[in-house]
Amino acid sequence: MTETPAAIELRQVSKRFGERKPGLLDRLGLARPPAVTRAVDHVDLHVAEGEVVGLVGESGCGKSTLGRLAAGLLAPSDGEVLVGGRRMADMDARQRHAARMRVQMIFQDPYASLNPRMRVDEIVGEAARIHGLVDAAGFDDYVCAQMRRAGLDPALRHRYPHQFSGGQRQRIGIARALAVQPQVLVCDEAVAALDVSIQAQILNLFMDLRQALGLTYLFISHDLGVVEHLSDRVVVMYLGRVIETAPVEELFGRPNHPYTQALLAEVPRMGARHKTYSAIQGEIPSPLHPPPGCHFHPRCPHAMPRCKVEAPQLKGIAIRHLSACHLNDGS
Amino acid sequence: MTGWLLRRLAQAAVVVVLMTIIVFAGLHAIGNPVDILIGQDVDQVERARIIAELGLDQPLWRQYLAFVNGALHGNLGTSFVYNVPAVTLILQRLPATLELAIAALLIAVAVGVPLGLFAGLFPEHPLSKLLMAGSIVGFSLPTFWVGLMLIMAFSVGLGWLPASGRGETVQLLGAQWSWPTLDGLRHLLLPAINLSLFKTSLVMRLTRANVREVMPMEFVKFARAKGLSPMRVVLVHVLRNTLIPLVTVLGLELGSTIAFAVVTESIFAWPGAGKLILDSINALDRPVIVAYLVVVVCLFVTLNLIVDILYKVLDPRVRLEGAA
Amino acid sequence: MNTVALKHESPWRRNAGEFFASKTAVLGLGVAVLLIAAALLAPWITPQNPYDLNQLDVMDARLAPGALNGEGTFHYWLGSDGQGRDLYSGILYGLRISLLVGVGSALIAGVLGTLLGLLAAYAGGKTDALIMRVVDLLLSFPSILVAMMILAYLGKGVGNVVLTLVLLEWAYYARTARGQALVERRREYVEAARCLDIPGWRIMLRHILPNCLPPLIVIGTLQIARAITLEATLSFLGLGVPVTEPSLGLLIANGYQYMLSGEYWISFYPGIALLVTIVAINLVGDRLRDVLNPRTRRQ
Amino acid sequence: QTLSIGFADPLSSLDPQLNNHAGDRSVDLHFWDLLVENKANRLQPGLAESWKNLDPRTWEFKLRKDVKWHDGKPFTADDVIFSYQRARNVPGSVATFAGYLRTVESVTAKDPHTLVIKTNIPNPDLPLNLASVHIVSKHVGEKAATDDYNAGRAVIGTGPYKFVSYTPGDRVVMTRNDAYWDGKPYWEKVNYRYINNAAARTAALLAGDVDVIDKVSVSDLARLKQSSNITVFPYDGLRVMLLQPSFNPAQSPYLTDNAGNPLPKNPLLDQRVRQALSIAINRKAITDRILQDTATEANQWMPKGTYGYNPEIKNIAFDAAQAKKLLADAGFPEGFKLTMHVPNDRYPQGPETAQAVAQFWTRIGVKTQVEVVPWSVYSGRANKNEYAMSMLAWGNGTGEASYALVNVLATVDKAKGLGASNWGHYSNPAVDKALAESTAEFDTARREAILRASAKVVSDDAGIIPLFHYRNVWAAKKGLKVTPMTSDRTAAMMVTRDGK
Amino acid sequence: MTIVPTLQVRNLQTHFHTRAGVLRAVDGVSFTLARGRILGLVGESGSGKSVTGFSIMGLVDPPGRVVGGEVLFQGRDLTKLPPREMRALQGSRIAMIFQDPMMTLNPVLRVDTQMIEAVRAHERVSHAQARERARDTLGLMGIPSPDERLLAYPHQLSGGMRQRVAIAIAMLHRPDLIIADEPTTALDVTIQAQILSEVQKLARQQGTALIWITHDLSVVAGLADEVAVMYAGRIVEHGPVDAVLDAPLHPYTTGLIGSLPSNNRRGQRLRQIPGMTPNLLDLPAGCAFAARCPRAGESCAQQPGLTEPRPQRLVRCFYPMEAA
Ligand SMILES: Nc1ncnc2c1ncn2[C@@H]1O[C@H](COP(=O)(O)OP(=O)(O)OP(=O)(O)O)[C@@H](O)[C@H]1O
Ligand SMILES: Nc1ncnc2c1ncn2[C@@H]1O[C@H](COP(=O)(O)OP(=O)(O)OP(=O)(O)O)[C@@H](O)[C@H]1O
Ligand SMILES: [Mg+2]
Ligand SMILES: [Mg+2]
Repeated sequence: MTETPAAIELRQVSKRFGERKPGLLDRLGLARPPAVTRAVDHVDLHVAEGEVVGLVGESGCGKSTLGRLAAGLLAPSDGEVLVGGRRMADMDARQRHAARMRVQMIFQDPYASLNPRMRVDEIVGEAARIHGLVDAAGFDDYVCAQMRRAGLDPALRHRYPHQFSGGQRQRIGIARALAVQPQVLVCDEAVAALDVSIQAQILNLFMDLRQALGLTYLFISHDLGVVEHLSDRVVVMYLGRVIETAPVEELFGRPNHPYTQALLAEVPRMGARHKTYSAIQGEIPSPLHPPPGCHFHPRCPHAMPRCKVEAPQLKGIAIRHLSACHLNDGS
Repeated sequence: MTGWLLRRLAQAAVVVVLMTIIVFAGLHAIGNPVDILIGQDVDQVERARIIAELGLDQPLWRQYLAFVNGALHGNLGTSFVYNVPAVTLILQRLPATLELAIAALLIAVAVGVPLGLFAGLFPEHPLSKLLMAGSIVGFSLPTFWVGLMLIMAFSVGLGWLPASGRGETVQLLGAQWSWPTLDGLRHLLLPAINLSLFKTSLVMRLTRANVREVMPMEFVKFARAKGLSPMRVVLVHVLRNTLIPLVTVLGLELGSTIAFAVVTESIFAWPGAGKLILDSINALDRPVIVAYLVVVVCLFVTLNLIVDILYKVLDPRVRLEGAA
Repeated sequence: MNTVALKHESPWRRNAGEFFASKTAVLGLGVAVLLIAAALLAPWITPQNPYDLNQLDVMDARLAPGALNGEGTFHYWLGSDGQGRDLYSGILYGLRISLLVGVGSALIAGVLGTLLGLLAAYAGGKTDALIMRVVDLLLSFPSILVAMMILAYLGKGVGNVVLTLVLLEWAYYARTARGQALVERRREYVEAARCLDIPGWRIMLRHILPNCLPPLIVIGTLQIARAITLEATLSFLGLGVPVTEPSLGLLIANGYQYMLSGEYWISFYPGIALLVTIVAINLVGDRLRDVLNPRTRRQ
Repeated sequence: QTLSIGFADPLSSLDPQLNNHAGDRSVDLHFWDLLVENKANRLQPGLAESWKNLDPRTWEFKLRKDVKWHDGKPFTADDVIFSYQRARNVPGSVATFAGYLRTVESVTAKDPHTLVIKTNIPNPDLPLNLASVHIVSKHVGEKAATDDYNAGRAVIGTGPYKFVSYTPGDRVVMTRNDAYWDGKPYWEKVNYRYINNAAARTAALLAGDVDVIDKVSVSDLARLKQSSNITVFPYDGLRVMLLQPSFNPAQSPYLTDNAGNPLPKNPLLDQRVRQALSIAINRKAITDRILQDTATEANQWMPKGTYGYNPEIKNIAFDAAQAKKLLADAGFPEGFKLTMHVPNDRYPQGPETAQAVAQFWTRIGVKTQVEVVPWSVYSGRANKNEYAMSMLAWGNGTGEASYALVNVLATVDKAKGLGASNWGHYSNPAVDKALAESTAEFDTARREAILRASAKVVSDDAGIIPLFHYRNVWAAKKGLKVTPMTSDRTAAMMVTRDGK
Repeated sequence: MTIVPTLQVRNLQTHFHTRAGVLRAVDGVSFTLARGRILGLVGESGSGKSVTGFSIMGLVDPPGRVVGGEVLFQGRDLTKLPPREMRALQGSRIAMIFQDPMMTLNPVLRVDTQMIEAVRAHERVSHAQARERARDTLGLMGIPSPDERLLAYPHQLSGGMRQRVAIAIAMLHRPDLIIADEPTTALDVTIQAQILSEVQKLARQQGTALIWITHDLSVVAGLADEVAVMYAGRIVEHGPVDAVLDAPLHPYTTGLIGSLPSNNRRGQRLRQIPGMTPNLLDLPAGCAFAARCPRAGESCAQQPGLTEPRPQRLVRCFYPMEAA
């Protein structure tokens, strides 16, 4: 199904939280079995070079976890992560370092993601400096260049983060990531904390950088409007599983999975005035105790008996359009 | 819960074992109890007999093993000085220290919390500033100094309260307690105040800091937005959240108060365990020291358990599993 | 310090600005500086070296404030103690020792405790459990016993008192540092640093440590005060510094026995000096806490 | 008619034969009697009406016939026999009384009220020795262990007071024994309270918590004297404050030249140096300024008027110039450095005294450092002769000179139990010889002459440096009178109402 | 006869007296809101939306203070009301919902405690009755098994659930005015829809007036009847929602609408407002938006007044956009 080489690829990756090695107490049956969260459950993800992939889904469905797995910040419980076509697990220390540099992350909270006690030039240049991308003499120029590229005035490089506005801080975060010359940016809710006018500026910056540097993006957001605007392809997650993926027009034009449909229906739009909102039915299940079968069945208007027992597989339903729903089998 | 409890107990056991080893080695370094204990004019034969009787002729590791063996059979040794089982001795004295420590803590809470609350709610009020400055005094005056001042003022000067000792006691749950009698309370008051001084300052400052931390929280504003009376906002919403860190600190403080009431006990001639341990250290009465520390550690463990459970009661967010 | 940096408002400068906005804190700082200066200059501004037995005379013991000394060369403005030591001189010299003991032990304990606390937070697992159990162990030990053991191993002296205090105190720092580091470790900026493949030790020291400092500084000022009073208590129990070179605490402890007899000045003036010192340090510490605590400050 | 006493010395047990500790013995005085009593430094009849030597190794004691135990049973010689057996062998005893019975070979009863004691060597001091061992009852004691005494069950004595209660670490309460053989005791009820801290004792007296306190702190004396409702009772005591120079020939870190390097030879081995140190001390200044008249200057180890005191020994004159000269003669014109050790928690005003001494020595060029250590550390180290100069407050409990001779001045001989407190390891053949002679001498006058001579020898040799004799100070509410009884013990029997 | 509008705000001014100077967070805000109407209050971060809400509620904390203007609630001026009477209105007639559902409920109190106290703060009813009321209101919010939820602690509920509890508390007394301060920003679209449906029902069925504070114009589009745009403490444009969104008059409103991704072509650069949010401590003398405004001219050095170029349309600009 893939033609272009993958910048990052996840194969049957799972991440479980709260697992622990069974200790003496467990063996004696004294300890309570650990509560395991299956944050990411057998996910395949392929991000081609130069592609922008949007990742959507409701809160707690495992988007951030997936992003961290892709950025190498978390090790998968199962499955494998490939960067530049090679498995992380097979790499030696140097290659792994290079791979980690290739994939950088932009964080949601522009306040928490900058160390309040470091100056901007240190924040931006530290990694480049200690990884030998630049020497002491060239440091200042290098930092200035990175800042300029992220749309910041280099004259401010000796300031501390608290002296900047939210939008500027987000730019510092971007400059920091760019300073190690990555090829892939994982943006986890990178604009969620910003208000509309600033959000527009940052989104524009992302698009400019994509053009200038040929960057690849994994763009995580729950704002469908933003994802629609930016992405080439969209992946929809529900409770740790990918339930649908398709090129952006295809997905927004012809959503296949009932969950995707519900999601799109609720997106507030400028055009929809004096709407009458309706309550959703069913409860949002907890990732600690996901329902059996298709995770969405308690909320699904089309649920069938089969949905309660058998988890549907992702299946191609159109060109580059995959969906995991039993309804597709029937037709 | 069971697992957590077992883990805690196992850890405590390790701590106890470690501590006994350290105490054995440490006391060995300080001096030979023989030199202090055995009368100066005791002849060589007698001396050897006594040393052998106390088991001090054995190499240290053997003495330790003998102790461990005894401990496993529930016997922590017999005091060199008093010739009484060390545990008996400690349990005789501990109630006095316990009631002193608890009284001190109660005073600290009864005085410190309201004052701290006031200082936290009205940080700019002159009285608050005075309280804060005053609390530093509570921190910085040495206990022994304050103790004597209290005696001078309230016993010698005004003659209101007795200067020393424990008053009338009542037998309760197999121990002597002085709080059920008026005379007992009168004797308890001064030393308890003395011991509580530091703690009162601590509680006051802690309460103030916590109140100042909780006050700007959104939920306090929300409580006010519900139209609740300021009284209820403070007493239910603010105080409840303030208490949680306080409980942790106080739990630890009670432990250290029990362990370190030495100075107060010595000034007020309070027949507690602190005085006993000080005397025992001076006499290198190892069985008492070791037994005392074992008891104190057990007390600490119990207290920590209680604190954790209280914590859980006060703060539903804490899960015991996570606390281990 | 970089000059360019100073032109912009660094956190340091901003904190300094906010610090100086409080009159009490400035007063505290002023008094603290004055006391430190007086202590440092003691040999030049006192009539007597109270540590030189040659200059003391028992015949002058327990003279009331204002009395003339035996040779008629100077007045005991604050009286003399049981050895004929001029209390004014004794206080300034004693302050030196007390500050040395207090600040010295707080500093050493601070560095040691912080590093061990960070190590515990960073390494986690067994190392963490080990360090924290040692902390528990230490906190449950009666200080006197610890002091006596050290005394037995190493003999007496200022150095050993400092060592004792360090041993008694580092646990507080370790506990705080670990707690704070565990909180900080979850912050996004740490994740960002990890993403940039910055080595763990560097994240700990360069990124996390500076953000753990505010509570540690507060503990530090408290611990300085604690160390000074603890030293006084150790002196009271006869475990402090050498008697011929008394600290403030020892002066108080020695004078304590004269409290009932009316020769109040022997422990009263050193007591006041101790009180003023600790209050000054605490005023500074209090303000530092307020200034450094991001929660009591908006934007 | 209740009397409350605040006493200073810790109490280890109510078992009168467990430990020979000061506190224990004070309490024991109330419940138990002795065969022979040593009151006001004279031997007086106790449970024994009279005694005599049948031969140098055989003694006969006539016992009182009118004595009853607290439970009403009569007192007989069997009780004494049992007591002396038990005293030698109390389980868990550390400061045992066995030493007093060391020379006793056998104890037999000729009849219920005649006791015969045989000794293994001639021992003129036997009655004195027996004045320290309390007599317990056989019928109770046979079945009793230390625990039973602590619980009060076995406290069935012949003494003036009966047991009521005992709270360890706090107090002993007793009530009058109306049937006491030596007359009805004065106080109906006695509350005997342990208040270890000197200031606390004073405060307790001032606050009216107690009626009498012992071991009044020097510094509180002035205040108590001023107080209108308190009377102070200072009495000359038997305790002497000594400095013991070390005679250890090895190098010591505590004896260095002025640059701080250890001296090759111990300067204290030189009599002139010791002499210099002794005369450099202004003893009057110390008793005046430090002890505030709670002590008298000492020139030998026995106080004036006691058995063995040598009136020919002149007061040691304070003479710094002469001291300097002696030092120069000994080869130390510039002096040297010395570290003196003192226990902090043992001797009243010990550290203060040491500092004052250090001042005097520093003035003659012996730069002296005082190190104060707790008794637990001090006793072991001093005992091993590790210190260059140690301080000892020796209580001449027996009231005569040979006690110190045996323990403080005789050449150290562990096997024979000699020199147990001779921390400096002083050794003088003349002293040892005198001791040996005196031990076998039954004639008191000749014996005293020997003791006096040895005092002179030690004094000339400056083998120890005596400083002062402590006074024992009690304080009581106005209207009460305290008369000392035995040594510095404190007991309710010592307290009467004024004018009675 | 005239119907008294639920809320009339006239020239409201709320200032913060900070160390760096006086911060005019709300500077002359006026608007009127009739029964059952929903007003969307939009503007960028820091423009004073929340402070406006708090000023109406009487919940501005020091160093902030309402320094001028009036807030007429059903004809009564709230700014002049004594605290006691104000408390009687808070939570019963006027209620507020806060932004962050995680922070608005007291973490250590159970849901029932927090709801029942809100009921009993305003009505003399028994505990049981109050509980019943709480349960019914939770049910109204679409919360399944409300009896169980009442016994839960906030941390046991999901974000959406908590926000619904907070809203239920606001609605307990069927208030006449609800101020909702970005209550759905932190929530998913599906849950947001749920909450929007609840408030909408309330406005339609109970006649409750609603102020919906947000910076998301698309939410306002679907929900509100009218919209007010704030910039730097002032309302710069006010009018019916259709009119304002379709034909904005103020250049700032235009920019705001233009920067929404849905109003741009996919994959193209977004239209953005140049420059940065102004510093409220250091505002220019004239129009605060002038520095970022493509249409700014000379007059903008002066403070523009609020004009009504068209019926029901208010705008604060010298050069308003022409309606197409
Ligand atoms: N370190 C962790 N330990 C335990 N559970 C975790 C951890 N990190 C995440 N989880 C759990 O894993 C699940 C997925 O979390 P994740 O943060 O990936 O969700 P998300 O889709 O990014 O949500 P949001 O939109 O709220 O950011 C959640 O239930 C979360 O509670
Ligand atoms: N307690 C305070 N002390 C000082 N300034 C304050 C305080 N509270 C608010 N402000 C200031 O008032 C101004 C308006 O704040 P407000 O919270 O109303 O903004 P907002 O429009 O609600 O923004 P957001 O969308 O970020 O919530 C801001 O500039 C803010 O800095
Ligand atoms: Mg996330
Ligand atoms: Mg807001």
